[in-house]
This record gives sequence, structure tokens and C-alpha cells, in this order.
Amino acid sequence: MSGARLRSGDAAREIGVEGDAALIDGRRVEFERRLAEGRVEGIAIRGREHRIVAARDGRRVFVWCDGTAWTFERVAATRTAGMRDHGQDLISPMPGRVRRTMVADGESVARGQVLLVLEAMKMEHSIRSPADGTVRLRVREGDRVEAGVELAQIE
Amino acid sequence: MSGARLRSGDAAREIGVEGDAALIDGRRVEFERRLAEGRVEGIAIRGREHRIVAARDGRRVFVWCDGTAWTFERVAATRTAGMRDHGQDLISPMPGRVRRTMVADGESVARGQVLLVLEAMKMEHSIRSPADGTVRLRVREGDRVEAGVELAQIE
Amino acid sequence: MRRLLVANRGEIAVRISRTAREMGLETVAVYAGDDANALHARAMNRSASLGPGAAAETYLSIPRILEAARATGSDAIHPGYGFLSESAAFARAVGSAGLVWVGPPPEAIEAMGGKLAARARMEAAGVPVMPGSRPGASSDADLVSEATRLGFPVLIKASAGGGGKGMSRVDSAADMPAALAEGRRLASASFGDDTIYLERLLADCRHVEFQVFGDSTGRIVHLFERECSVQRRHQKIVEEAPSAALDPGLRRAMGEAAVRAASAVRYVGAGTIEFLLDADRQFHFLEMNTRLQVEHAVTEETLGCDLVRAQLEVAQGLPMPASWSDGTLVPRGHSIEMRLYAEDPIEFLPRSGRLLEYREPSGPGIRVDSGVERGSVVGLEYDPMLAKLIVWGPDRPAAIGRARRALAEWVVLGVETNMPLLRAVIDSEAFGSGRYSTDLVSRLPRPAAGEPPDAAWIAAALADSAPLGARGDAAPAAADPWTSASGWRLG
Amino acid sequence: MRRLLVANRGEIAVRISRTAREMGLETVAVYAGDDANALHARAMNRSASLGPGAAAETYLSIPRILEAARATGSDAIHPGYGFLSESAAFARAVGSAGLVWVGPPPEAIEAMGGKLAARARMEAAGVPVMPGSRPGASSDADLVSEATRLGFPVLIKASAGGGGKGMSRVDSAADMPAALAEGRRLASASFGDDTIYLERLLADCRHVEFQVFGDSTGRIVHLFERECSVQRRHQKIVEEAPSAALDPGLRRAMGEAAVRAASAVRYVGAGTIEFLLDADRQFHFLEMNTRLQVEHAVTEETLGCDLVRAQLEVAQGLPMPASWSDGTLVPRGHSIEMRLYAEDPIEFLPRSGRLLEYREPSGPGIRVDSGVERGSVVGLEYDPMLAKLIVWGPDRPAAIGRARRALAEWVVLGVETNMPLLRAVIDSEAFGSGRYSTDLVSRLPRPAAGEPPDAAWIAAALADSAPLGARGDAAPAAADPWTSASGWRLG
Repeated sequence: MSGARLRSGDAAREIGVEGDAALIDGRRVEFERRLAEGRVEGIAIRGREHRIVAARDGRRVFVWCDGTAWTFERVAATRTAGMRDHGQDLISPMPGRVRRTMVADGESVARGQVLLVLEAMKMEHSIRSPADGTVRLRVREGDRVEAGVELAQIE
Repeated sequence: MSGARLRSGDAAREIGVEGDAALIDGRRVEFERRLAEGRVEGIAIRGREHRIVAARDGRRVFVWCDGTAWTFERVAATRTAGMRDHGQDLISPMPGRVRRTMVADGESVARGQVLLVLEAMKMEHSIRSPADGTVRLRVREGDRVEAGVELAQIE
Repeated sequence: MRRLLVANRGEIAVRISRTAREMGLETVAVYAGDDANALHARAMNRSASLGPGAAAETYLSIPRILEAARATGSDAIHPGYGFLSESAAFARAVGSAGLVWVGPPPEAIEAMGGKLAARARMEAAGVPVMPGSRPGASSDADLVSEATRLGFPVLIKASAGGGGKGMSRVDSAADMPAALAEGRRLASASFGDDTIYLERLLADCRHVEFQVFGDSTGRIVHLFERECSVQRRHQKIVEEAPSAALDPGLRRAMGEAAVRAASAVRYVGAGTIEFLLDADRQFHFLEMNTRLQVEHAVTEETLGCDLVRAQLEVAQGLPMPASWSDGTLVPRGHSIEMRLYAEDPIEFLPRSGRLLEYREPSGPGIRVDSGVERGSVVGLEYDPMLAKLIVWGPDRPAAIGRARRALAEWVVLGVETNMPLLRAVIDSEAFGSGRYSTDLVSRLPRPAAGEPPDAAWIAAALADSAPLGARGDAAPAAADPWTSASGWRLG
Repeated sequence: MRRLLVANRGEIAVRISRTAREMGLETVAVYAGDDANALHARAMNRSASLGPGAAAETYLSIPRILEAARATGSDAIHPGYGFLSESAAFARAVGSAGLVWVGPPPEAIEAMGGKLAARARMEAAGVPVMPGSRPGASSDADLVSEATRLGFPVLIKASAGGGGKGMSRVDSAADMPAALAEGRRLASASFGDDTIYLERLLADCRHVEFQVFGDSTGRIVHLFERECSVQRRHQKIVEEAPSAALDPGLRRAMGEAAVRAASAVRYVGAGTIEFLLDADRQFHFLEMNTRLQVEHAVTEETLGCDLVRAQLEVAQGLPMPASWSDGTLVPRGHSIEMRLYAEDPIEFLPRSGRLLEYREPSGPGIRVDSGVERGSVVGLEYDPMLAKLIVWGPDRPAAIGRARRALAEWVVLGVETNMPLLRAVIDSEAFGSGRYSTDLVSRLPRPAAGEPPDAAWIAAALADSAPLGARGDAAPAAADPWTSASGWRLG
């Protein structure tokens, strides 16, 4: 049985899968896989078909299910218990300038809170915290940043 | 420079690619790649754009180019010269019965020649040779075959 | 009607479930054991396995389908085309099980199912029928004398057949005995009934059919024609609406004959009257298809209607759309359908494999009804039609331009298809002029493979040298339990 | 005209090239340096780089685009929408370079480009214009007094603006000085001209626009209306045709006013007259867009026409299609367009990333005009619109059912989009009833994320534990030079 703790938005679940049964926070759910080229593209539960498309990008898993897209993140893996959580980095996607920092380094921040405002391509973009935690700012107001630069980390 | 001898239908070419230049049977062709997610999905040659989708399945490479699908097979790799060619297997795709063999074991056959007739799902299917060569039959008339069974090999 | 079971597979199952969902219905798929991963089985709200076995034990099994309907709580069944769609026994069994049958009354299916009886009935209703052997002619001697009366060449057809299956051409009286024996054998093997009959075989003909529609108020209308002369092996591959061969007068006469034909069997729902139009512009009834047609989409595109929606409404006792019977319905522009088959483009033999890549054309005027997607396994167990491309344009030349553009956008890799033939048809002078007959395909030069352009060689070299497991490659065998069932693979 | 350069990117560049190819034209793409792998750059017969730099130095650079046209041997230029499409200077430069300009005469662009002057011109032509400040009013004192005359709230608009950009609402005289200063600053920064004017801000309005079309024979017609009231941040996200707000009388009156407006500037080609329809069913001219509109597709679907084809024909001096001017053109059924934006569905902030999966809906009544595909990189450099879904149905309820079904088929993974908002709009009672105004989106409950269903949790667990490199995962970073540019990534 592989198991992991996954988070989507405010919800987090301990979920393990063995064969055609899943344990979701201890609740057993039997399912059938529908495969296309080895990928799971459908999951049937109690006779109901759910269309599935899934993709993974680093730590994140994207799942489209019956028309709705969900984003999951692994919180802590049961099978890799003891591994240190690396925290979450915020990376600059393109060249720009830090217009304002809205929090102080080391401050406790809530998920969704605006950390800083980046100006890029003549537009202002609010950078929000992806999680509750302590913020480590890696930039200061007025800094010019290149693409790929770490702006902050949430611990 | 990676190089290989590829065949498509009756045409065979020695082709090598280094950076943004290709040598096709010794003729140099410069090109630009258009990428999507790391895949080559377009090739521009002298200002002309060619839309490309490519996929590989075992030894075969499928290339869609500007609306036409082509199948390529590696004939002999320059960089792996000396490797033995494994021959070509014909695998049964589903349960059926060998209705007729049209060639004798060890016979020389031409590409496209009918080797045997398989009866499956109430239909007769002619199995043709994928290449010129010597045929090794693995089944006899009247044999019942399961899916995945080797029917013949072309050497 | 709340939950509709679609007793079919492939593109038509997906297409029916799309409209049903748009109407707010729940949809239920059924699948043979080896079809559990097919697109249609995943595309609906629920699904039920029909168990293991070939089509005869699954998609053609009335008890298994009724059991699936019961198990899923379905209250209606749409049969699609093919399989049980023209089985009066199935229609009756569905009704007896207390479910709504989305199709014509079983009596109408029966009346048109026996082609020999249907010919007589149509003649009585004043519908011109293709000259053929008289109903009583069944012995070799009778049939040879009938053939001589009709004049060679003649066609041998199975009375219980249809859709171009099991037909054979005979050119002289000397060939008749052998051909009759083979015809009876085929008819018996394919349709369980060895009754055969003869039809005159006309050269330079067009195949033009009329969509008809009836509702429970007794109203029966036609929804104009479809031109279906582009055929290979007596089966359609390209259809269009309207037909370039009809003028308003002929269209009216044929439409009226089609309505007479459907009225003679008190038709309800969607059906098709097939005519042969000869070189003298005389039309002859061939047969009626008492179901939705593969090519129904060109009617939908030119008339702006949804035939499946109308089927589902009429099956619930609702009247047909008002505009269909009040004379305001007028076709607009031009539509062409192209059928993509997994088959070689020269001898038309079915091909199997896995679709390593599959991307549909899109944009203005393009519709794709598909039963496959990237990764689909194409077997030899079922009809090799993968998908239909339907284009619409303000006029015929615009529609042809659009068809050419859309074909050039359609990416199908991993399984050989008739795409080169479709392109050859669309590009041909005969098709472009609109003046063609059922021999169009046989008159085309065989599609020559030619040699790949430089860009294709380069792309092949790049793909050949790319690391395995990169995107665009087939999945590694270990990760894919289906590789071993993926058809004729060259090892 | 043989070779058409499309001076644009994204979905509209692809859409224009599709029609051009259908007409047998060669097409030429241009792309900014960072856009070399974008879909539009690969979709045409030829392409030319516009060099490095932001939009101002590439897609907005007249010299670079003309140089690309010269280098590729193009003989015509279609500007699409946005970028240089409403630049009279570009239109003139294209003409001076001896190329065909696929757009209206520069004089018409200029006449409608200055919104303040256009208002005066329209008033003179007898077109009802939204009450606003008189042309001479430019000082703070004048504008405050004009605002008081009009009655608060008022809108501040930039004369050189358009398309909802740079508008701001003022609710009281006390707020005016600060708002005017900010309005002038924004107008100057965005459009290089700080001229501003005021318009009365009406509550409970609908935004209804008319497609107009002129040809070189001097004929000018309207092609019926589009309802564009579903907006967020003053920009349209869902459009439909016809508008449920018009009856035949109002439609005729507005259509005639639209033709008067276009005639006043001797319009040639495709253009749009935007009206505000107030709660008392009075309509007011807002502005004219002298180009193809994003939402032109709903007109094409209901009228059965191809506006881009007509643009290309008229640019070559051909007359518009006969049916457009002989009174036989009648809309059929109902069409709805939904714009897919890479943005969060609540605050509408642009999002970037890579489309790990992208699959379009298909089947009957569905059209997708897309600028992206699986693997596309979505940056923040350009407009965040990714694609448009256009549905057609025989009536409005059928079109809504189809929209719902198609949205539920559209797979977009890897970048956050406004899909939840589109679904909320289509599912809303207000949209369903047809009785809504421009505040529809603000009245919707915020889309709640909710919790994933069991099937999604299971799929996530399966994908999370799958070996890297399996199909459906992102390509390994080493094989993909674009990963590092793929936007806001959570490391």
C-alpha cells in the first residue's frame, strides 16, 4: 500500500491505494480504473463513472475530474515519514521589480496573504503566500529580479 | 552527431543531426526546431514552417508532417554499427485460428507478401510480411493461437 | 425519461451521450469485457459490463443489455446504428421490460427489414423501386430468367441484408449458378436467412438518400437529402448535403416519395430512404434504414437541428420541432462528412494498433464525432471506423476548402488509416466539380506514398535518437498493461 | 493576394490563418523572440521573427512587421484585434509599402479612434449617444460641473482609449478632483493622450453591439447583434447572439442606427457599433471598434458566414456576399461564446504556467478557437485569453445545455483559469432566464472551491505515486528548456 498525505485547498487527507481499493482518512473506497495507454483516465466508484485526467509537476499533482480541475500537494508522505518538509518557495517567473513588501521577514503569515507586490510588464502582481507559516523574504523593496529568482520562502 | 539509417516505404536515408543542421544522405539541411514541452512540434527549413508530431513505438518512429503520416524504421544505426538486427516478429493480436499458411518455413518472402491467413472474430485476416527476408513460421495450419503469440519471424 | 442507456460503442455512443447530457439526462454506457477502457465506456455517468465474449454475446445480446439496463436503473435505451438498432425483437423486448425504446415501432422495422417484402410494399405505395426479380422468384431457373429479363449486369442481394453488405455483381447468365449458390451461402451465414433477390445494376449512378422523421401525432416529414456516392466496397466514406445532382424539382419529387415510403409503414422517429439516381435522373427506392444514420451529421449541420435530441423527444411522445413540419425549414450552406477508418487506403483492409497520437482539427465550421482519443487501442473486433470529420461552409467550394484544411490538421499516428484516400477524394477534380457517381473511388489514381519531405526525415531522426520515456513516445511496456493487446505489432 | 501575413498572436492569429488557408492563401506568422514556440508561430506556412523585446518592440512595431512582410514576400496583412489593429498609422504604412491592408480605411479608424470626436460625429449623424460631458469641457471645474449636470455616478473615460480599458467610476463631486487627476495620468500612460471625458453611468444596463460590414461599392449593412453584458473588470467574458433583450422593433432601430454610424465614416470591412441599452430600453452609442471583434464567432454561427473570409474578399475589392445585402440573411438558432482566461476566477488576476494537459470539447454544435495546446507556456506578457469556446444550438436553452456539456469536457491542467466562473455564469438563474445586465458577474456568489470528490483524491494519490516520466507527467526538466520559464512555480 502506497500512502501519502495530500492537500487540496483547505482540505487534507491521508490516502492510500492498494489494488482497486483506496483508504481515504481510514474510509475504504473500492474503485475500478479506466486506462488509456497506461494512464488512469477514468475511475468508477459504485457504478458511477468519473472522467479523470491527471498530471504531475514537481510536488504538485493536477487532477481534472468530471469538468473540474483540482490541485493537490503532498503534505507529508506516510511511507517517507521522517523526511523534512522543504518549505515552499516562491519563484519569480519573469524579470520585474519588487514594488512593495507587505510583510516583514520572519513574520507569521496566513495562506493567501499578500506578501509582496511585483511590477512586471507594466502591471502589478500580488504575490500571495501558498501556505500558513513563517515567511523568509529573499528580496527587498526596489530590487530588480530576474526570472527564476526566489522571492520568499514559507516555512 | 547522432546518425542512423532510416527507412520509410521504399526509401532509405542515412541521416544525422547535430544542433540545428541535418545531413541527409550527405546533403546538409539547416533547420529550426519549434518546441512544445520539450517535444519537437515544428521544423522550419528556409523560412517554411512544417508542423510535426512524432511518436516512437519500439523500433518504429511515426511522424506526422503537415497533414501526412509517415512510418520510419531504423535499418541500421551508424552509431551502433555491429549490432545484430533482431529480425521482425509478427505477433497475434487476439485469439484466433490459423486458417492457411501461404508460404513454407524458410522460404524467401518479399515485403507485403501474404504469409498466413488468420481467422478471428469470424473474419479472415491476411498476415503480410513487413519486410523482405526469410520467413520462420512459428505456427501451423489449424493451430489455435492466443493473443500475443509469435506467428512468424522475418530474418 | 431520466436515465438513458446507450446500447452501442464508438463514436455514435459518445455522440448520443453528448446530446442526452445536454438535455439533462443521465447516461449509461455498456461495454464488452475487452472494451472496458474504450472512450465510450468512460464518457458517460454510469457504465455496465456486458461480460466477456465477442459482439454476438455482448453488444448483440438482448438479455445482457436488458440486464445492464435493469442493474443501472436505466429507463430508456438508444440503440445507435448497427448492432441491435434494426432488431424488431430488441425493440419489443425493450418495450416489454417497461423501458422507453428510442427508435421506430417494431412493426416498421419488420416491414422494412425484409428487403424483398419492403420492395413490394413500396411499389404498392407508389414509390419507384429499382427494377428487380419478382418476389416469387427463388429457384435458380427463375432467377436466371429474371436476370435475363432485367439485363446483365445484375446485383444479388440478401433479403435480410442491407447497408451494402453481402452484395455481389453478376455479369452473365453463365456465372449465375455459382453466384446464386455463393449468395445464398453468404446470406445465410451473415443474416441467418438465405433468401436472395436480384436488382438491375445501373452504371453511372448516384446514391442519394432522404432523411425522414415521424412523430406520434402521425406527422411524417423529410429533412432533405444526403449525397452518398463516394463509396469503397459498397460502403460510404464521404457524404455531403445538399446533393449537387438534384434540382428543386427532383428534390421535391424524391422528398415526396420518401415521405410516402415512410408513411406506408407508419414511421415514427428518424429513418432514411435510400435511392439510386440513374444517369437519366430517374430515382429508384433501394431500402429504408430504420435507425439513425452514420452520416446524419451533414443533415444537422445544414438544417441547424439535432436529430438525436428529436429522437429522444419523440420517444417520450413529444411532437417533432415545429419548424420541421411548417415548411420553414431550409438547408443553409454545405456540409461534408469524412469517415476515418483504421484501414489501408488502397485495399481497405482493417488495421489495428494503438493511437500513439491523436489530435482533432478545430476552429470555424469543424465538427468531429470521435470514438477514440490519444492512447486508444484499435482492435479488429469491431467496425474499423474511428471518427467522423464534419465540415460546414457557406457554399460547396468553401466547404471543400475547409475539408482540405481540417484533414491537414488531423493528427493520427500509430495506426494506418484511410486519410490519404479521404484527401485524394477531396482534392479530386470529380469531387470538386460535383459531377461524380458511385465509381468515384475506383477511378481515382491509387494514393502513392511518395517520399517523406526533409522535415519528416529530420523529425524521424530526432525522435529515433530521443531518450525513451520522453513525451510523445509510447509508454514503457511495464507501465502499460495494454501494450500486449495493442494489435499487430512489429517486435 | 497570395501570401497573407497575420500581424498577431494567439487564437485570433490561428483563426485567421485557418480561413486564409481554406481560401488557398499562403499564411505567414510573426512572433516575438520569446514566442517562437507559440502555437500561432507553428500553425502557418511561413514565419518570421520580430526579434527580441516586449510587445511594444515586436507586435506593436510597425517597422519590424513591415520588414517581416518584405522578408517573407507577403502581399497582404491582417492585423487581427488588439495590437496594431486600430492604428491608422499602421494601415497607412501597410498601404504605402504596396501591401493589401485587411481592415477599414485609415480615415475611418481615425474618425472613430478619438472617442470624444466620434461622439460628436455620431450625434451629428443622428445616432443616440450616451449623455456625457460636452467636447470643450476639459478643466477640473468644467468637468465637475458637467458631472453635476449629468448626475452621479459618472464614468471617466480616456478619449484615446476604448474596450473598457482605463475607465473609472466616480460617485460624488468630492471625489472628482482626485479621480480626474488619476484618470488623466492613466490615459496619458496607457494611450499617450491625457484627454478625458465623462459619461453618465447607468445602472441595470445591457451591453449590446451590432456587427456592421461595408464593401468598396459603398454598401454598408449590419449583421445583427451580439449581447455582451457578461463582463468582469469591464471586459467581456461570455457573449451570445441573438440578445434576449431585443424585440424585432428595437433590433431594427438599433440596426439602422448602427448602419448610420458606420456610413457616417464611409466604413469598409468588418466593424462593431457598441451600444448601451438602459433599463428603459433606450440605446446609446458608446464607441465603434474598427476591427474584427473577439466575439465575432457568435455572429458567424448564427448567420452561417465567415467574417474573416469576407474581410479578405472585400480587401481585394470584391463585394460582400450577396445574401448580406439582399435582405435574405436571417439568424438561425442561438450561439454562446465563452472566453477562457488564464486568471483566478475570483479576483481575475492573470496566471501563468504550463498547460500540462489541454483537451478541447468536440461533437455537435461545438467550436473552439484556441491559441494554445498541450504543452503551451502561458506567460504574463500578453493578454491572458487562451481560447474561446463557441457553441450553437437550435434555441437558447439547447445552446445553454450544450455550453454546460462542453465546459465539462474541456480539460485544462497546469494553469489556473476562469473556468469555474464560466460554469457559474452558464449555470446561473440570471443567465438562464436571459434577464441580466452588466452586473451579472458581481452578483454571482463567489465560486467556492469546495472539496474534491473521492475519485479526484484517488486519482491524485495514483498520480502522486506513479513513477516519474510516465505519460501524463510533466517532462523531466532536463529534457525541457521551457520549464524554467513556466511561471509562478511552487518549488
